Amino acid sequence: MMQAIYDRLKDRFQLGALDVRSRKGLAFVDLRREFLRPVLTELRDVEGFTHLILLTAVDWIEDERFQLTYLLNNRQKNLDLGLRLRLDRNLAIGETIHDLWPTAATYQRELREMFGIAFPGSPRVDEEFILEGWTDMPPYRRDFDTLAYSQQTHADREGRETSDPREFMKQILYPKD
Amino acid sequence: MKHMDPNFRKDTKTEFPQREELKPRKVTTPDGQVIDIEPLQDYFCQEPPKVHQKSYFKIVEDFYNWCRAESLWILAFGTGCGAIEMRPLMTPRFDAYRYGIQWRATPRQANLLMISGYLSVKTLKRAIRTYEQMQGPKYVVGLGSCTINGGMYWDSYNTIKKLEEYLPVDLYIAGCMPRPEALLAGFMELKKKIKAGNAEGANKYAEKFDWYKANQKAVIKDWDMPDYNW
Amino acid sequence: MSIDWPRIGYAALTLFIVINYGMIMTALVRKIGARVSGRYGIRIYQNYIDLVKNIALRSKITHGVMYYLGPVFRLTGGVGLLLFVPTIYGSAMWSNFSFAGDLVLALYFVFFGTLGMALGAAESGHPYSAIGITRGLSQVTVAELPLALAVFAISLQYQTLNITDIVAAQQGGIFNWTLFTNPVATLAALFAFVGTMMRSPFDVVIAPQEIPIGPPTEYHSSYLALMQTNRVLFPIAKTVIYMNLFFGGATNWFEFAIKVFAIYMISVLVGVVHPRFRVEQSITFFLKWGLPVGVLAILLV
Amino acid sequence: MSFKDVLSPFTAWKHVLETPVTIKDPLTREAADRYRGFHKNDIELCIGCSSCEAICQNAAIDMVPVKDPKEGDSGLRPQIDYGRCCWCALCVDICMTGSLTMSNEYIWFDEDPDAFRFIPGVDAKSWDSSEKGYRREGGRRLSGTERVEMREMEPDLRIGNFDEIVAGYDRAEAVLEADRCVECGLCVATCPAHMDIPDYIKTIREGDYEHGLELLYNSNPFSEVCGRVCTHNCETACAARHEGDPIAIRWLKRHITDQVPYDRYVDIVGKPDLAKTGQKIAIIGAGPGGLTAAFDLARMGHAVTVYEEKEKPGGMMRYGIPEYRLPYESLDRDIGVIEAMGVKIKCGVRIGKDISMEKLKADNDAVVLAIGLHLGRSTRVPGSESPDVEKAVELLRRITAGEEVPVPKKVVVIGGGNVAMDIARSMARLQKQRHGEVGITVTALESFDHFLADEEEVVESREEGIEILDSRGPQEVITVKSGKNKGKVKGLRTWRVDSIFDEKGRFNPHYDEGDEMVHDGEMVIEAIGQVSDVSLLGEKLTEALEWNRGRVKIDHDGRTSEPWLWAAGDCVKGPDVINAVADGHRVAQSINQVLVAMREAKA
Repeated sequence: MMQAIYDRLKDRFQLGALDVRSRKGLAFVDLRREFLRPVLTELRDVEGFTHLILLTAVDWIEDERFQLTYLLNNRQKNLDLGLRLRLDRNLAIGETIHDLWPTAATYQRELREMFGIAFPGSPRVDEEFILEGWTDMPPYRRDFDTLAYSQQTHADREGRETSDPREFMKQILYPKD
Repeated sequence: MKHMDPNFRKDTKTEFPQREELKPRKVTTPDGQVIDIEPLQDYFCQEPPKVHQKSYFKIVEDFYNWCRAESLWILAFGTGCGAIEMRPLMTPRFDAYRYGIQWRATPRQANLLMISGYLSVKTLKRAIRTYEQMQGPKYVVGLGSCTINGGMYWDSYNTIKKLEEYLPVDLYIAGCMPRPEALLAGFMELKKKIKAGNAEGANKYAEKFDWYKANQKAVIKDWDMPDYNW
Repeated sequence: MSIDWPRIGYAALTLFIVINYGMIMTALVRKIGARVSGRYGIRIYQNYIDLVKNIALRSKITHGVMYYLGPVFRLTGGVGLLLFVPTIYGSAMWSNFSFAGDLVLALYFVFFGTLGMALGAAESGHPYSAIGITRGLSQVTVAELPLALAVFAISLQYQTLNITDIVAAQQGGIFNWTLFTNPVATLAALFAFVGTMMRSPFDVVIAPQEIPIGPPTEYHSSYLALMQTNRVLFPIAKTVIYMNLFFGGATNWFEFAIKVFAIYMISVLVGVVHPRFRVEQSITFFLKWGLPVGVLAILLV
Repeated sequence: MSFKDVLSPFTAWKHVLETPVTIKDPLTREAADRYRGFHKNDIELCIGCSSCEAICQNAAIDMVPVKDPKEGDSGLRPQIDYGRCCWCALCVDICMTGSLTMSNEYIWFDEDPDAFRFIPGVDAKSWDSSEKGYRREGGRRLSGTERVEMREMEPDLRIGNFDEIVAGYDRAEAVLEADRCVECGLCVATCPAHMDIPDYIKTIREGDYEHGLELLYNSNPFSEVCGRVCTHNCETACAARHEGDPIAIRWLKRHITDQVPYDRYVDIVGKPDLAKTGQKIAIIGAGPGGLTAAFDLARMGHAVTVYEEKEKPGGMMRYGIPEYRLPYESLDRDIGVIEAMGVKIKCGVRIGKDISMEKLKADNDAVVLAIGLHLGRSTRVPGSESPDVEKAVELLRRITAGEEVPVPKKVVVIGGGNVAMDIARSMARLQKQRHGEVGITVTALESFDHFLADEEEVVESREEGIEILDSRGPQEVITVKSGKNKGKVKGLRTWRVDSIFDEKGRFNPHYDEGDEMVHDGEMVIEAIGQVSDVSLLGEKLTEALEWNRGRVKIDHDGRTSEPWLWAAGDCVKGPDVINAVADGHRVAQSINQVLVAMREAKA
């Protein structure tokens, strides 16, 4: 079923290969940016993917890319289709789809705050979402080291000290080595 | 042990801009007057908390303390996951009411603030306001690992680790989360402490007010409230 | 007019007895309620401890004059209601300041506390207080309607507005009670009774989790202690009216204790097992059931 | 809303007279038998391996010193921070000894937030004696308990030749075995050369063999050799030993060397890129100790020459260890790497004869004595002077050198160590080739309970048809008293050993003379220990040096009482390759320090 949908869309929108490694009824496909809106519209209005389950991002810091995943659901046929879109990490500007699904505005607000991906035109996108008074880099970016930040902000309780068995044993058993 | 980037430095330079609605501004009233409004000054009380003396007669204070201990009103504000452990206490299974422990829905009427687990910076702000709205003598109990040293959220960018730096804590109860029985045992200990006249957290807070405020402001960057919220 | 000093003393004594009775009885009622839900419930003397604890709080903040007067008004409502209603029939000592038109005054006092409370709570500036007051006033207004109609009906029936006279007319046997002579009016009044006792299903006013406690959200320490006192006094004063109007009054303190408890239990009986109505639900309920019964009572007289 | 809806709630009133469901006394209520409450630790069972610390997701566990470490016990014990713990019990699940458990106690409150840190088992707690609480169920372990079996050549196939017996792990087997390692590092300190065992095992898991090889040669230039014949002290310290088989560290090391093509070795190990220091060092003896020192010193930029008396380098590794355990090819590969570092090895040069000690001293900045133990010791029982009585080390050397050795049909070996097994199994192979059958009897002084040889050696020897007798004390080599074969050995007479040491722990065997046996054999081989051939030192130097019970006395770093002379390896320390390697490192380090100081003094 998924394959049929894919075949109908693939050539018109130059989709990447259909990735069906996950469970049955769930597939992912890569697509290019200029086709995002037409594909989403087509899927929603023609193919019955009426529900945007989530919109989330992955930080592929090694490739200098953000990957946006639009996960859609077709309730009638019990199908889930994920559209994957890659953005330049240094110029992270996505395209808002709040007019297709109003709920996307919330996801986009979250992505703006947690990943620093801009969505020009999305309602209230620049307002604070979860964080309050956040001035550092967006915390879901992978170059944000949460442990280091935590230790620089919220000091550990004192009196914690640990020894590595191999070093400790070496020093005691072979003090001169 | 989790990997940590030794070169990571948090941004300590950027100041969080004051919120628009808190900036001083001029407002035209319906009858045409133009008045200055400075929200932080006008909307809130600016008076720091005072140290309150004990009753002059020891026997009276002892009696009061006994009553305070036997009428422990807890604020029903679930700050973290431990809130779920208080429900069995309210309900028939453990029925804490028989020990004089009751839950109140408003900080004004509560004497005991339970910090029931992790406190994100955002919740900390609410907890501080809540605590300051409570009437003394008031008590704070920290539940579980998170309040002691960060617990599961030890590496979180947004969760505080040591509760006693922000609020005067009377008692910690270990667990993740502590079971209702452990909570009850903790309450009994707190009662003993109150009866002995040692639960003077509110006065401690007033005495070390500047220290507490400095700690609070070190983590709450958008301090959009007055220093003292009664 | 000469001041009748002993009468004032007796009234104060009445107040004292009723408050203590209320302290114990409400605790007992809470214990019963707890038993129904399978708990042990609070200790029987818990109310006293809570009261002392609240008085003993060290810090008290105020929101202004009306805020301060709110609980005073509220307590005045309760005290006033009690003092103008004969507590024990046939006893000069315990008849307080009962007089010829006291029924009208009593009805006024039923409302008085609520209004005072509304003013005080409003001054605290807390939005939940405002919500609670709105809910409270609208619900109380509708809930008291059947009572007003029932009172109208029995004053027609007994041709008097003096409570003592109404009690007197019911003496001489259980079947002389208004309960049996005018069951429809009694039923109408009971609608109002259950509706104004601040118990489920009609306690959305104080909905503790939703609008923290409602009107008294901002009240604490001594203010709260005053309100607590009223909270044990006022329902009993109100129950006394119902007792006098519909259940033949009481001729001694023992009868008083039994009857008040029994009548009080009517609201408890409903309250501890029913979930809460929303405001519009309870208004609809009173308009649909309470009001017709009240009208019917008048018509039947 | 029907009438029934209004009335039905009233049925709840029936509870009013029932006993409440409330728990009467919740404060003394015991938790479930397997509740995950506060931690307990059996402090004697615990080995301080830190697996609990490593697995803890909340960084709740610190390892703190509690006692002095001993072999296989780091002396550290876990300290748990209840400001972190979330009672997931992963630490209990991973615990390698099963010492860490949980009680079902769960009530702990304190005013002081710093009080919630404690060392279970050390800081006394009320729940220490609790019998209930969470612990690992039966055999359930997060890490596997059984070692992946090593494939070996069948006895009947291997007995007729000197081919290598052990096949080595393939990749799948090695990963399976490597997965069992918890990376605690107890083995590191136990290994004399402190090899980075957990790290190179990790490279197997990750498939990064080249990095693995780099790690190996960082600390041991004889990794190929040690991958086959190491005495693997590490495995006796392995945390996995406590509830299963220890990790096959030796085989994993060999696996890494097997996986990397030899022509990559030198690149990976890396030639020294330091400027030459111009300082010269002579090393006497091309065994593991000497060559390791040479390897290190060459990598430090010194010019190193190794003098070896025998035809080929390798010392005891070549002339003591039979080929079926250590193929010469493997040894040559390791020596090849060492030579690639710029070490010159001069074979067939005997110091004292071809070059004098004085000349060495004069030509070099430092000299290392690494001459090993190449002379066999004799039992000195009657008849042991017979020409048919051989010494094991001597015989092994001749076999390696390809010399003709007599191979009688029946041979008796005296000794119970690995050398005894080596010579017995080597002779067995020769016998099989020559006569088609094996006729070897090994008589060991020790009982099987205190046997010196490795158990696998004993097992394999038996598989190859060798008879091993324990607790036999040699009394006399029986020779033919008359006739054509007069003087020829015909057997060994032994008595049963009651005890070997006296009460004071001195060697003083006590025999049961009633239990006498005569083992037939035309040859008796003594394998009861070796001594150094120190004759090359010359009289003057022997006089000058300080000695310690027949061995040259050295300080911690291997330096003798003569400041220019260091000594390393078997001749001064323990009798195995890895100790010699460790010695080599130590000596090289010490020499380098001295040489650097000399350079600085000059400059």
